[in-house]
Amino acid sequence: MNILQVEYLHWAPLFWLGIFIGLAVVVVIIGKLFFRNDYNTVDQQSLPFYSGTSNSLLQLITASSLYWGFKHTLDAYFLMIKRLFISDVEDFIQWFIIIVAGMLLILTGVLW
Amino acid sequence: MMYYFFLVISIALVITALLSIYFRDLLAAIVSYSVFSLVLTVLYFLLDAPDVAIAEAGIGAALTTCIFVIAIRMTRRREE
Amino acid sequence: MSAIVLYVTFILLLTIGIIALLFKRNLIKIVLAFNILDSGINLFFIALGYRENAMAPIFTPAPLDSVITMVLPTPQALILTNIVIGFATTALMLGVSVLTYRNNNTLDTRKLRGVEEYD
Amino acid sequence: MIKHVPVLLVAIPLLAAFMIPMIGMVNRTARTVVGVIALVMILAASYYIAGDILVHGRILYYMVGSSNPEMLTEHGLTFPIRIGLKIDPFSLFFIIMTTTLVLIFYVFSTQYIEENERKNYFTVLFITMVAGMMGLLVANDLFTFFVFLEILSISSAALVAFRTERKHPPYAGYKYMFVSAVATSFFLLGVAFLYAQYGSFNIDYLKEAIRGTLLDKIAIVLLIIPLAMKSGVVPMHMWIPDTYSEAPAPISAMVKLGSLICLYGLFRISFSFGMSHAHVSYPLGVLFIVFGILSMFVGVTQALVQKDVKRLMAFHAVSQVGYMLLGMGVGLTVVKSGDASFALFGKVAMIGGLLHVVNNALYKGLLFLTSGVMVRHFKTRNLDAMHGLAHYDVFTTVVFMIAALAISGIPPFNGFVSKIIIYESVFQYNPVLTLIAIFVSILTLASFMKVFYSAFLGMPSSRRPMEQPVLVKCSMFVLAVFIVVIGIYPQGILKAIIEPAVNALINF
Amino acid sequence: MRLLSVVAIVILFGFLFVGILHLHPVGEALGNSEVLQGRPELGIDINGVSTMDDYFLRNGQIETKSNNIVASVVFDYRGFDTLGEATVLFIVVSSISMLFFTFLKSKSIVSAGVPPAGQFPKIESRVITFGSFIMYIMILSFGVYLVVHGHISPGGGFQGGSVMASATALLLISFLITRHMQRTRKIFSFFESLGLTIFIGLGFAGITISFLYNFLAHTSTGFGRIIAFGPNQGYLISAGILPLLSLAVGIEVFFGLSLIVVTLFHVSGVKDTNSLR
Repeated sequence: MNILQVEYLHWAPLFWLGIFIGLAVVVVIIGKLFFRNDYNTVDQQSLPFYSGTSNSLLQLITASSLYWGFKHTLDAYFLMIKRLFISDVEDFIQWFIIIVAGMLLILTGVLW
Repeated sequence: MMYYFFLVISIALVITALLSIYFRDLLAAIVSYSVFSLVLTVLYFLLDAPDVAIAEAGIGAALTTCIFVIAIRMTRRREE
Repeated sequence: MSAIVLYVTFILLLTIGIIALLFKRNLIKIVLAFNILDSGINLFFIALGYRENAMAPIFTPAPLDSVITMVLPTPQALILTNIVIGFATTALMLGVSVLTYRNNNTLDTRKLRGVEEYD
Repeated sequence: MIKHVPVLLVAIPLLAAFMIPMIGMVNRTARTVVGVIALVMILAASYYIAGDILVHGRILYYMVGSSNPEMLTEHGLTFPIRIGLKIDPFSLFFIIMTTTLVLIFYVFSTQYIEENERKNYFTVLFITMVAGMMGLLVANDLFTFFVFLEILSISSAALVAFRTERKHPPYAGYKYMFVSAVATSFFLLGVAFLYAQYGSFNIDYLKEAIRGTLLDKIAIVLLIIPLAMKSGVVPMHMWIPDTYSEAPAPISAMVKLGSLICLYGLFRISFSFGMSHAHVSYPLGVLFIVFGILSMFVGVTQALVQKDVKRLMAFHAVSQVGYMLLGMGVGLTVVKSGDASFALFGKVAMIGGLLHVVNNALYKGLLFLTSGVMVRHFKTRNLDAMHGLAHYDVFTTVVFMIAALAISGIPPFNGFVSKIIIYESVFQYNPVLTLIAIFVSILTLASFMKVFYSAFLGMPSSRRPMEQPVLVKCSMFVLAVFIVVIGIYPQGILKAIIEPAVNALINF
Repeated sequence: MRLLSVVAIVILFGFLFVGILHLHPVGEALGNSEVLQGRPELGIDINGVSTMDDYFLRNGQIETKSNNIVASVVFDYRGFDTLGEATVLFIVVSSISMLFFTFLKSKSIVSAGVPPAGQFPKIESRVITFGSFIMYIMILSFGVYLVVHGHISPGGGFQGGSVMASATALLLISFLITRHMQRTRKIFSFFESLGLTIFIGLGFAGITISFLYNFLAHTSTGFGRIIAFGPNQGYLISAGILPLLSLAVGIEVFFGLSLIVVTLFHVSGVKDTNSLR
């Protein structure tokens, strides 16, 4: 039994590694050939283009605003999670007792 | 005969346990726990476990109470 | 036979401990509740090894009868271990709660409520 | 000497731990070296027995204190009377993983934790923690298991509260100790129920004797759920982010390893007691799958919205446990079904789950170590305040990239291998589970993109760059090498260690 | 949520109640309840032995030469657990020292062990000091008796050690100990490590046969002297390595527990310089 014999491809990591290295070499060569070496690192070219603003504070998007759309969409879910797991000491034992009781009911077959 | 001993001691155990949970004054609760431990010691002795009884008397009744009192002294006496 | 009162006491102590863990909010009181819960389990172990009209498993004071009965020794040995472990747990928890009080100036779990992970 | 290895694995760290306070009074370097020697000795011992166990299929038994320690029962009895230790391929797999990783974390901590008199106690607790892990792994006796669980818990709790001068760590230590105390108390209750019926603590003996009565089922629940709580299964997971994030970085990795070892206990107990009857093993397996799916999903969605880098990684620790539970749960569900489904995919799922254990330990440890470096550089755990580490510290950047790509299941690294094995095998059980698992993997990648983006990219910070000590770099490098090697050549570890481990678990 | 947890408690309670009805009744523990006597000397007898405890009761005295079967279970049959348990105590002592490190290094002692005014009155009269000292010696000797006679009568390392440690609390009341705090802690810490090292050293001493092997019990002189089996008075020098292990554990438990209490008491009187408040 070859457990890594996947249905559509054979897992040959060295092959894939070779492809990765080859691609990297190709990218480096293309970069050396076609892109300019005298790329200006002093003036505004090095800074990220940010919708035309020149305010340097806005050039960094903070981590907490990175997936705001995702968060906003799933607001109901996150509020439920926050209400369920309040991360108190009594919260731990509460869930523990509930799970123990539920497992007892399921495993001993009282429910069916 | 032993049954009545067990009954009385069990009632005493439950009462002292309830009291030590009930008191909002932590010092009172701990004294109650100390009594609980002593009663438990007697019960262990009646259950023919003298080794456990000695250990419970030394650790449960004396030392646990001691460190609880010290901890209360470093914090505050009443539950808020 | 009717000494089932010991098992019932164990269940009552366990339930008292759990209820106190659930509804008490003082850190030191929680440690106390743990001790009660642990005592309940210790009592259960000792009650498991009890025999009526027997004697402690020590030969020194035993009568010179032809047949003597003794209670089981293993639960007693285990409970000796568990009592010391319980004391160790208690000491550590009390030490940490003292430090918590020093850093936060409260022992109430509601006031110590942790980091708000989602806003 | 090979027959004494099971007890030496526990006794050598304990001896070192007992001597360290006396040595530490004299010389601090000697104290560190004694710790290294003890850890290297158990590492060598574990590799020394590996060949014998894996190749020849020998199982090491050891009865502590018996006149013939390899004989299971004495004087013609039918049951063991002493404490039994046992090393079979399943525990050997965990032992090798633990001894290797623990040495790496110890080397990391020698230069990461600042040197003062307090480090004596740190070293003592670290070594006793290792002894607790080893005791858990070799124990074949439920009460010994309990005692070493307590050793592991108490030393971990004290180490979690190591930085007592800060605001939150003492309460985090309290939480850890609370969870451990709940878990161990109920575990002992389960042991009591089994002892009451069969009069023994030996796992092998109990496995033969167990009859599947009501009391047995209560006992199994009381044994399994505490261990599930200790390994952080949703919905009992909220203590994990609270404690992992407050501990120093090597301790976070060690505590993570400890919870994986609790997972070992969970698998061992559920496979030995639950497998005797199909009406226990099937619902148990289904519950494993449900818990696994819940852990994966809730863990990763909560991780995605974190701002605190260590909390984010701790939530990923929850999420990754779900994969292992999923793989092992599928195996447990079909193991007693009687048809060909076990040979078809159940065993492969279990292999994937076990491979994920070691992969997870590797990259999760590496991530925690890099997070320690990040936190030390930026003096904060808030991702919003971090930017531009890649400008100074190329080594940490590369290492973090390797770990992050591995945890997200990107091909050249080890995470991909175990994940694709789990996907392939679980797909044949139920395709929906695979879809959820892939979705969770995508979310994992998204959240690590966030960490990489905010901590490593961006403007260079004005803070002076700090050169990492050489041992810190070395330990991180070794972990990264392990990740890459297992990713490129997984067949070796699969054939040599994990397949015998799964066979031992099934025929246990 | 709260309601659900209450329901869960009720379910757990119900299951445990049904469970104990399925257990054997109290007072009729498993196994063969008779401990036979007058059997042929020096032979392990497994006739009718059906459980582990039966074996201990029937043959523990022969095999370990100790009259106290609990001691032989604690130190011989389950000695590894005892090692682990002594380790737990050691860990807690280290943890407390680590957690209160800044307190212990602090020079600003409010009052050596004496609480700030208004909490407890300062009791330091000669009667209390002298009386508690006398009591200390008496309790200490009782503890030593328990440790030394652990294999003959009820007692042993843990029990004697804990009794002795409870005497330390008396010294704290009389403020005899807090005046020499640093020295006391160092001495206690040293003896604690020493006790543990003796324990594990005795374990390693028998490693040619097995770890924690009771090698002395199989000689016929000294600690392995042949005792009369069945009810008897017992000898102080018997039972193999059990008295030595008991002594080591007694030292460890006494100094470990005392160190916990003493450290906490010392800390409670010290103002921490590193405080956040």
